[in-house]
Amino acid sequence: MENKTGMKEQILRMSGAAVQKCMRCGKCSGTCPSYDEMEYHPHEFVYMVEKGDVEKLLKSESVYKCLTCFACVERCPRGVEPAKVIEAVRLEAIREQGRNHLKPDQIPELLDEETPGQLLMMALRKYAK
Amino acid sequence: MQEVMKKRAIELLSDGTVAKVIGWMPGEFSYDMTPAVFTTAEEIESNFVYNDFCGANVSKYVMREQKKASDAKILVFLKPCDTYSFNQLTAEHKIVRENVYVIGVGCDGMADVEKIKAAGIEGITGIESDGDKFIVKTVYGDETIARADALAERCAACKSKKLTVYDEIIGEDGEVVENSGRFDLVAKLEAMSADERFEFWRNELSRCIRCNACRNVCPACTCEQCVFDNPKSGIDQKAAADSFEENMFHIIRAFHVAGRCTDCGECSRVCPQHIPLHLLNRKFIKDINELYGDYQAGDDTESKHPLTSFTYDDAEPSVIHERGNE
Amino acid sequence: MQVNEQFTPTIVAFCCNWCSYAGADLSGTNRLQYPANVKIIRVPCSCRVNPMFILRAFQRGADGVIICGCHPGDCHYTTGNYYARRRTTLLFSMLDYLGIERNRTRVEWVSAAEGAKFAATMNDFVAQITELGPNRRLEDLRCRK
Amino acid sequence: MQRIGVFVCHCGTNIAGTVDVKAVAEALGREPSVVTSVDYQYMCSESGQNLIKDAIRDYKLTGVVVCSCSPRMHENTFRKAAAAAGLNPYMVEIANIREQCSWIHKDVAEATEKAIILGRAAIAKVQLNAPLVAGESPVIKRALVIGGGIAGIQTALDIADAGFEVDIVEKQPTIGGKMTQLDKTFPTLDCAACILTPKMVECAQNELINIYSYSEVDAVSGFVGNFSVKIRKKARYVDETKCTGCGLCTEKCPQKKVPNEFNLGMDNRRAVYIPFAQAVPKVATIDADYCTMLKTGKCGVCSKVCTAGAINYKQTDEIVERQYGAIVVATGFNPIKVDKYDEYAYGQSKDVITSLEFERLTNAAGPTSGKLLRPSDGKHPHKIVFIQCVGSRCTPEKGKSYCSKICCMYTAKHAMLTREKYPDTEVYVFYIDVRTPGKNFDEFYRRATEEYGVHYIKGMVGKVSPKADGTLEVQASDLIMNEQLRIDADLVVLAAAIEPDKSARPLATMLTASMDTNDFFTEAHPKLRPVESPTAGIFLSGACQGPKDIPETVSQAGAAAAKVIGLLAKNKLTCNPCVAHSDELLCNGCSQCANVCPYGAITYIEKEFVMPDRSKKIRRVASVNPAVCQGCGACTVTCPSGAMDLHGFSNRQIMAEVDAICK
Repeated sequence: MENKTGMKEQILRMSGAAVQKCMRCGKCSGTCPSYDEMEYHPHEFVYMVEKGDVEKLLKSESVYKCLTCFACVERCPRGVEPAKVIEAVRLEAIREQGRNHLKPDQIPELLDEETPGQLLMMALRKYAK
Repeated sequence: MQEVMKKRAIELLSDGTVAKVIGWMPGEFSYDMTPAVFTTAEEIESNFVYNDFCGANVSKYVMREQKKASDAKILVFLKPCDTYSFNQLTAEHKIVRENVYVIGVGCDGMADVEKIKAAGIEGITGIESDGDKFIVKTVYGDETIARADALAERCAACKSKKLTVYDEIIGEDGEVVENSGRFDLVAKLEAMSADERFEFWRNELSRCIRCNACRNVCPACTCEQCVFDNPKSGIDQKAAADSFEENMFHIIRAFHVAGRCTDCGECSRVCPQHIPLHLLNRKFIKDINELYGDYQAGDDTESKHPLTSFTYDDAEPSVIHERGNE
Repeated sequence: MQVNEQFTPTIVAFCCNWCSYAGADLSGTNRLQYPANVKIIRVPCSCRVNPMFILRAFQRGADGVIICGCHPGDCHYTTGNYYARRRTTLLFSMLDYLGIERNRTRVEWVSAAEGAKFAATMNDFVAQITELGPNRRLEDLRCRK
Repeated sequence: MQRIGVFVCHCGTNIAGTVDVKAVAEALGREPSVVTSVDYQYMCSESGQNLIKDAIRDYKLTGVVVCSCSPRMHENTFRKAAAAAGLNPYMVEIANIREQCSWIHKDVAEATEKAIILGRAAIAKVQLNAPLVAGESPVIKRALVIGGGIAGIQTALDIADAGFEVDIVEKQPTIGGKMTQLDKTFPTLDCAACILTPKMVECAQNELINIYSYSEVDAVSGFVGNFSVKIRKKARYVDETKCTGCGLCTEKCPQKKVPNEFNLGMDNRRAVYIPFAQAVPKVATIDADYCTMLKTGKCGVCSKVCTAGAINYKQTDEIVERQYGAIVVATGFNPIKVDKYDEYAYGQSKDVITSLEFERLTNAAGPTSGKLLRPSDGKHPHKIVFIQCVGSRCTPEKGKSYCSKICCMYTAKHAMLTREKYPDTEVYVFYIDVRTPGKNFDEFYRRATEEYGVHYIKGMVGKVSPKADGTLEVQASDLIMNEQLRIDADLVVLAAAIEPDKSARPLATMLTASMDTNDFFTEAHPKLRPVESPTAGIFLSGACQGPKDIPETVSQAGAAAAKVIGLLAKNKLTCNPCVAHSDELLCNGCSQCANVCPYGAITYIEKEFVMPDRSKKIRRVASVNPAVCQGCGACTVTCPSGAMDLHGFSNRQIMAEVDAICK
């Protein structure tokens, strides 16, 4: 149980998302282009992280199916930012497996002013295998 | 600069735009520049001075002159920090803005004569600015001193070089200074233990002789009669008879100007006992900025100050009890 | 002079007429006990409490001052306690800055229905002040008993 | 020097059980200025009161201290007794030795000591009391209602019913408000016009009601019982007294391309128009933005056809100034603009509409004569998707943080009516929660699903995409099935959040009535005074105070009217004398006190003073209106010089109490 809340705290800290603000409207999942690919959907990520039920999410392929398109973040009426929650779970999964794909010295050349830094980081972690 | 100002003052006086000019002239010594009111070109020619000793905030003198005759047109020269006080006085209806012609004068910080004296320079007759040096004129000839060594404390931690109100500008307008460091000393005190703080302030405030210079110079102290002078208030006191009364006077004075104090630093400048009174006001300003969002009194003449406004989710008073350092 | 005797602090409680004073009445009606050294002064609203009153109490020998008002949002005058909240926060912070024990002052929001909270608050505050001991940093020696 | 009498009550054993009342009376009898100090069984009883009255006469008392129960209990009793004996009632102070002493302490010595200290504090306070006289101010027996929707209409009718004159100021050319645009009303499904228009006619016919249509409030001054209001009657270029409402001009006007706001721009009207058939007053109005005559000086058709000679192109705005005793705010609401929600494609497709537009499409007087047709091609829609909570329950950046309250019910109504009239239509409602707290509300919603087969889906629509074939692809989540749906809809209806009318904010400033962050007017007390503004004499009716449906609006309108009638029935208002007052010689006119006054009781006057040297000087000083001030004291602490003080709770009185307690 302790580990569970520890993991939840860790994910909340990483994502900076306010899962407790969710009013369970499901708009994030209604807007998600990857919905059918996912076992757990954006609203479930938010709900399960809030409950502290992170284990299932860590093991699920869903974390890699999120396109990080930020449509859910853009449209969430409550400012919950589900994509950031998913990204944090993904990071946690990668860290647990000790598979950090990020090579810090590669970042500067990939940066341009238009690309959000966070997006770039996510892409690196997901695809730099 | 001084000559441009003089010329402009005489022009505005002679074309009838204004009837009075508020600026500075030498006081007892040629380094204690004193706010002065001029009504003739001759007076300006012979006495008007503007140099790096003109630290005095003249905004309150506008109020005093308008009290004598509210419709007289007045020309006033304001340094950036004076403009904040001027705005605050306008907001509180102490100054009729329409009857004042404001010339904003750029400022790079004023010299502290005490520091110059401490550096062993004597017989001071004048001062000039020269890049990162001051050239101090003395009866024994010119001396130079590094700007950093002679700059007044409050100017070293200047909050803003921006002129917030003016009809015209002489010199250069500046910007609000980010990270001025003006709260460093407050933070240092906050980091002390309660015993140390008590010790510090007892040491400072016990020197107070209740000369009321801080109150008289303060542009926010504009009461017709101070509560401490009013026998009907029930808390009047002429001189502090007990350590409590020393504390009481300064706490209440700082509280009464809280939210209205523009942090011009005049209180500390004029204190003959060198009590750092501005640290009381800055504590309020720092708290206000941290708890209720950044607020600079005198930024404009419209906004309600933080003690006459609120938000529904303001911090509870218990934040004071919960923070570090008992 | 009291030496080695049990210290009983003097406590002044400013209570707003509409909520906290009624809450105090309710704790009386319910016979909820709190120490007799708490004395209540009735004011129309917590925003009526002038910092001068607080300092005056300390000057004249109070060891603790507590201000009670309606909960934020419930003020009888709609906005009074919001102003009181800012004023007291800043004043308490200033007292703390001057090295005066910060726990000598407190603000509590007590509604007319919270008799139990009133009594509990007073018990707690008295215990806190008793532990702090007599007010020495903000007293007027001429008023010492 | 005061002559004070102290009266210690036993309250049976309530006080005397733990407090040695004799000792208290004796100790307090030794206090300075105390000339008599006695104890008695029950001070509040007839004989107890007589004891006080006799003592006032016998000892020529100037002040009375009663040590008894809470002042909240019997302060008034003892004040009245004092007044009966010829003493100013405000010279009485109560020391609360029951609730705050005898009832909370067990030790007699301790409780007695405390009772003596509380008595001393009351004596110290009474030493500084001054006789107070409650002021009086006359009441002008006429009310103003701002806003002529159902809220304003009901309030005006109820006030007039009690025999008082009422003026209604309505900014539109007709009264009626939003309700005129509705088709049916939930949960009974009566036709909105059928129940509203008789009330509108009643307003027009009632001799006590005067309607200023096409008018706005320009300025308000004064205070409760005595407001002065400037009303701007906007130029409508038609003489209201002459126009018969025949409507000939509105048929002949050659300018046909004016978007009709009554139908939310879904059809056009002429430049001279009567908003709808049952308008009150039924008078034409010329829209100056579109009238060719007013813009170019060439046309004049309406003037030529008007047999009554009512058209007047030279009309200008007229300002009327009238006096009122009370003002009711009934400024109502508007749906928010929904084009900022890109995902719902409101701006992109004509077939994405708001619920109010849907009302017009189903209304017999609407642009389609009541046939539900798609705005894009005029075809009958077979699949309709309703989306709830559009802009409601959001973070402040995304919309409104509150629940708009009426949308769940009107959407159920829309869904039900659609299924009833067009059974071949599939209807989907996407909801977050269905909120139906109201009489017969949940039953109504259940009927929509159970009897009419409306598909309620728990989930939100993520995106609406207009497709080439004219349909709208609705992508949404079904949270219960845990799946993502795609529905090809013909029509999408958005239940837009509602917000206060834009005119409310400037009006609140004029009235010095407070508002919340959403621009809804705040009540004097959220539970106990819900139809009054904290500013005395200003009352709230309808959705200007918060989202409301029609029954709730009507009840609030009636409640506001009752409050107004209660005020207007008085000839004079007695003011609470414990109010703030400013020492003009000390006041420096800084305006800080006015900034914190929640009632707008403080104004500034330019007053002439004679200076010590006999010269005259005009100074700006604060002036408190005792009829408006409620005596909170916020101003007294804001005032650094102590010029502002409070009668009955003055700085010196409170400090005297502090001193007595700490001694």
